[in-house]
Amino acid sequence: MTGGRSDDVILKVEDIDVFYGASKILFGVDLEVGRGRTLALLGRNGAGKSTTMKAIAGIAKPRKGSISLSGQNLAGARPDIIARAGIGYVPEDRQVFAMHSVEDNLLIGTKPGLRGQRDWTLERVYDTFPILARMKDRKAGLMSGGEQQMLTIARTLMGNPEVLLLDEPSEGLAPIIVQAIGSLIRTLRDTGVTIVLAEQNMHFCLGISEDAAVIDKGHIVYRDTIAGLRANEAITKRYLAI
Amino acid sequence: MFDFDALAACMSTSACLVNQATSGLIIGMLLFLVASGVTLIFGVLHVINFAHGSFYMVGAYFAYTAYVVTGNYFLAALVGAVGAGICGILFERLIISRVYGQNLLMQLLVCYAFILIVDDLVKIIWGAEYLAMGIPAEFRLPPFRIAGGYVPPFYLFLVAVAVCIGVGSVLLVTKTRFGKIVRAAALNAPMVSALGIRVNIYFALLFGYGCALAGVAGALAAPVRSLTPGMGLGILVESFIVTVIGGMGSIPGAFLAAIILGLTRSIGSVGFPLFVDGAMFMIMALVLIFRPTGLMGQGEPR
Amino acid sequence: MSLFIEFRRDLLIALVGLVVLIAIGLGIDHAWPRDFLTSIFAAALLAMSLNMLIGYTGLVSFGHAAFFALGGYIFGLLLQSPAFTGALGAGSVPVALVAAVIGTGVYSVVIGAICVRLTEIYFAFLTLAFQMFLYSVILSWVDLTGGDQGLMGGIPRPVFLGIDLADQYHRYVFCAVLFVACVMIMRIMTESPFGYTLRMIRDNATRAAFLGVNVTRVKLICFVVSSSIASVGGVILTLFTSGAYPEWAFWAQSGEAIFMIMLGGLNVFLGPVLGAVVLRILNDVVQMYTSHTEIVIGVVIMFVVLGLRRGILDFVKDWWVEKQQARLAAENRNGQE
Amino acid sequence: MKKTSPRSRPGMDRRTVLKGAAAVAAVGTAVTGFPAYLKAAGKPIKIGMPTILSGRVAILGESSVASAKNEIRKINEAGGIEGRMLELVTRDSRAKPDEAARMTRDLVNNEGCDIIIDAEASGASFAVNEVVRDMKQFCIHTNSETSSLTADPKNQVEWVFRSCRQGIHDAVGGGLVAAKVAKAKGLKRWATVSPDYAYGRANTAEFMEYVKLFAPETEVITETWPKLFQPDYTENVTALLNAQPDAVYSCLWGGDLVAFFDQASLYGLFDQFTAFAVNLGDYPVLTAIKSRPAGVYSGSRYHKDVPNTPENEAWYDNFMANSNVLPTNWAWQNAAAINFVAEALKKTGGDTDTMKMAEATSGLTINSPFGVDGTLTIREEDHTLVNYMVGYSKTIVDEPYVVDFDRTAWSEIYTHEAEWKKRNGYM
Repeated sequence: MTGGRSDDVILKVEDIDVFYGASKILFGVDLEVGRGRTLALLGRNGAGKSTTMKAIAGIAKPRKGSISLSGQNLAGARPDIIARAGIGYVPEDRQVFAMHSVEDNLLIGTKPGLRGQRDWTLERVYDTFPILARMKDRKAGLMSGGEQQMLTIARTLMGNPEVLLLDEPSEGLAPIIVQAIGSLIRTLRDTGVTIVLAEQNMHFCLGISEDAAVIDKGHIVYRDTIAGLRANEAITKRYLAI
Repeated sequence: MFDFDALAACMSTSACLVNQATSGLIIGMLLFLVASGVTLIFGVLHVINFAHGSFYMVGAYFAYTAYVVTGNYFLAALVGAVGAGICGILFERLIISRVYGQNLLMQLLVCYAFILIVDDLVKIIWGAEYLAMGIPAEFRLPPFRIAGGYVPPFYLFLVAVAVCIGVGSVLLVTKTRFGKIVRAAALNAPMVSALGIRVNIYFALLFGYGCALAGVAGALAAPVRSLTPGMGLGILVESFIVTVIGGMGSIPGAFLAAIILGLTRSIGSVGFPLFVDGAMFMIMALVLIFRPTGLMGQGEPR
Repeated sequence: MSLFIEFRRDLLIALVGLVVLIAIGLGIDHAWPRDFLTSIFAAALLAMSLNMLIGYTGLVSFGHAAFFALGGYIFGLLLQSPAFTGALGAGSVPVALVAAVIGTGVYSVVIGAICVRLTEIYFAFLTLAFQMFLYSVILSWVDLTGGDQGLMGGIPRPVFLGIDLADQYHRYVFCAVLFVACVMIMRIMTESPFGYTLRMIRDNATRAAFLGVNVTRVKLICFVVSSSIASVGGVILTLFTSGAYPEWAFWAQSGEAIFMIMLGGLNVFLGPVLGAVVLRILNDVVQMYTSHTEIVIGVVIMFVVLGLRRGILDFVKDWWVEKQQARLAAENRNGQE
Repeated sequence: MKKTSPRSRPGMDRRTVLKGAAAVAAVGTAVTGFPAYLKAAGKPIKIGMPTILSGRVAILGESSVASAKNEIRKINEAGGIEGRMLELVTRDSRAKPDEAARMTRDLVNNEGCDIIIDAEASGASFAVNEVVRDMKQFCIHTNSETSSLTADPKNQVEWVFRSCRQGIHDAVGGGLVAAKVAKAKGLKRWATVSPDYAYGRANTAEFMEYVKLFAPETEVITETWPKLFQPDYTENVTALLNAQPDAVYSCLWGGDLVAFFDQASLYGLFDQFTAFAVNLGDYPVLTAIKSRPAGVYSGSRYHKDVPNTPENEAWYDNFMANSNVLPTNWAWQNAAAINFVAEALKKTGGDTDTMKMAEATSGLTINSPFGVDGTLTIREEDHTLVNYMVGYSKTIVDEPYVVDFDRTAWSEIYTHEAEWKKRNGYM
């Protein structure tokens, strides 16, 4: 295992440019994620983390470059096709269906995985997220931020993804909740799902991810293991304000 | 302008009450079917389907042809509904989906164009002459007498079907996965799409369902109303009034408003016959002034 | 006075336009151009005044033809009343014209005060509702309006200041002057600070309110002015057809006006005029070949809305602006090198 | 040939166009029929017909056009007028008065029509009336039954005529028949259900006025006024049920009448009251109503047995052989108008000058299958048609749909019409 790379690359992002209107946000971004591994995509606010995640999920359309999942090119495809190809996306601002109950939110997310597997059932989700089981009939809009974050992750899991994109799951939450989410992500990682975790906070990622990439002003400036990143003060000081 | 004596005389006899109440219900239920389609489509897709009356017309004509061919009215009604639904899906996919999110003006114009085209097509296919289906044999029965009033069996059937469809629509939207997805997509389509759901298909199906409701109304009206190109216009204006009074997006609201309008018409025809239309517009104006979201509407105020 | 200086150029253009219109009308020994242009004057005033609401203020009214019809009916009814013409004699026509404009203005104050507070869709619906209300009043009040048959028996037009509106040349010139005058009023309205306020409300009403604009009042003023101008269109059509008809208050008349705006272009001042001309010619030409005019016009609308996605003049304007920008960009590059 | 109106003749149009003063005008004229101006001699006599070819009334407009075309074909096959053929140019006004006015101007100014046959319904014919008055253009109204169009002196124009039924004639005829039936069956309490617009109100008032005149013991206990083209008549049907009258009068027409009959029969209305429907007798209405009730009194429209003559039968067969629509009341009225025009043209030697045509048409009597004793006359005093078939029949379920035609004598109509005119200050 060298430089956080795996021979078995499941998700590969090559040289993508993304524009919002006339302004260019991503400049030739490259990423590789190994099967079953967890990649932390780090960077300051506005560095391009969320845009990268949106591009992978198909919500932002790359103007050039390719995104492939297990060799299948998905760049520019509709979000639902990408989702059915096995990429589960958890957006940064949670976006629960506020007028629906918790259980309805989960039902909307339900679909078989790429190989037809239905590993994640309501029971398993309620097992993993006991708090959701208690609140299953409550309107999602009435839940706290942390509970909504749990719900969005659970909702995406109901679609049995191969790769889970988590966009700043700890943002704006109380420390104790952040901890709970951290341990949840570790649990998920142990089930074998591949995770891409966009974060500002490197320390949050330390115990969770193996690999790391750093993005700044739309350019990837670092790609290796998280341990290597921790050791590289030049990078962390310059790009992560630590 | 007001004939209170006639109104009082009517209110004091059970026969008149029964007659006017059933008459109000019948008028109201057909309006409700059309309006519930308008309100459903607006609630989810945020477009006003100004062409909804065309699907009412198409449903009536399909039902007419199916009845002429098969002689089975129930089958004909089904053909009317499904035919209008399919036309609705095509209209959504090919035309209206291109102006989603655009300003009202664009939506208005494509619908205006669609109305012109469909009216002319109907004229080419079925002719400009009015057609009449006639009462199907099953319903050629003398009217029931209830408390001195008259209630034709066909109208009982019509009201029953409308109520069932209304309840079914509410259940479809609130209880089924389809309805839950569609409602979620109405508020946040990209998120629903990111969960692997083909939102476009759901939108098209919903649009088709809304049009099928208009088609059913057309098919139910076909035995008693004469079929002409352009017949959708009148019911369109009235169903908009119902939609606005009930609250855009609310099916129960449309139901309530349709009954209010139906009764206004039937009671008005006794008490203030010349002012019936005026009264409908007046109710709509009052609702818009004092409760712009309608009787049961939620959503953005004003 | 300052208005004259500020709008010197526009006034000059208007004057030249008027001279050209009159030259066409009087110089050609055939009634058709006069008839054609007179009906265009009426339709274009309806469409242009509506565009003050739609294009400039962002108020999509679906009931503008009500004011058009009201103007025509007030004008026609006054002139048909022997008491009125008897009392005013030669002054009948101008007084009836003023009364039609003011009467429509007053009515539109009432309607506008209720409607302009509402947002887009509800505004459209309520204006439609009031229009259909007026329509049903016109149909039902047979004693006054003649119901569906409209104002019957012709409309007397007493000679005033040597102008005999029963003579088609006089009538044409009179209508042309009215038309150009109204266009000039709209031009001044939309290019003055008031016009900029309207556009600010269209683009961001909240921000306009923040900057101290009384949004409701400005919208109402615009609503009333545009309704009054629409009534002049109705007066012209009344003079032309020598009658007034309930169809003018029907919603399809508003729909047609909206399409004229869309067809010609809603971001160009004279766009609706072009729309009116194109629609009329289209209608006439199609009619010569087929009775299925609706299907053809429907397809044209689809093409304009889904294909061009804007009106003809908007298209030309965008194309021109793009070309200018490309030229500027090229110049900048050259300058940098 | 002195013209008071500055309207130009076709010969001038060419110069106009050549001047190229208005590019648009050039395009318009070139498309319309430039070649027509080029053949100066022996050019056809053009008859312009604004009518209704779309919407709920289209069937009537179509039968008008079919009928006019058929008569023109017969005339042309017989050699035309002085060697010139007749040619029909139609325009669809969509029943809008202002469109009709514009179309009429267009037919004269651009198509170069010499004669206008105004085949519009009431609303638009008043608009056309104003246009032809303004343009000093010879014109025959063929479909508007509203009495005031020709009876009211303020609408009368020297060069304008009417070749169709007039409401007041039918009202006198209907009143006489209804009064007879009312006396025989003891029908005292009457109700009316008619469309809420000028024609409906005027027609109903006139009918009931004459019923009361001839049977004074009758009274109108309720009136219900559906809107024109109203889809649902339930409220009107229940209003009649609540009132429980002995008899009902209706002047609903076309698709509205069909819908009303279908909806009313759900309530068994026609088993409870005697019904009079003046507009029921037209073929397209009779064939469209599925639950055709028997025993309804229907006014005279067009029927192959009314009058029951070989000429009428022959006309019907010829019409059916040459057209794809059914003949209507509007069909015979337009056929008659074309025959009047042809006859007048023969008198003027093919000259289409407005005043000459007006002089030739005023008081003109022609042979016609639609007239009493085989003739129709356009009366000199008010330029309106007389001597056509007026009366009521009774419906039966199957063909020929109506039987027992009870014809009203014109002498009676004249007497009552004169009184009516006096009452209204028309003479």
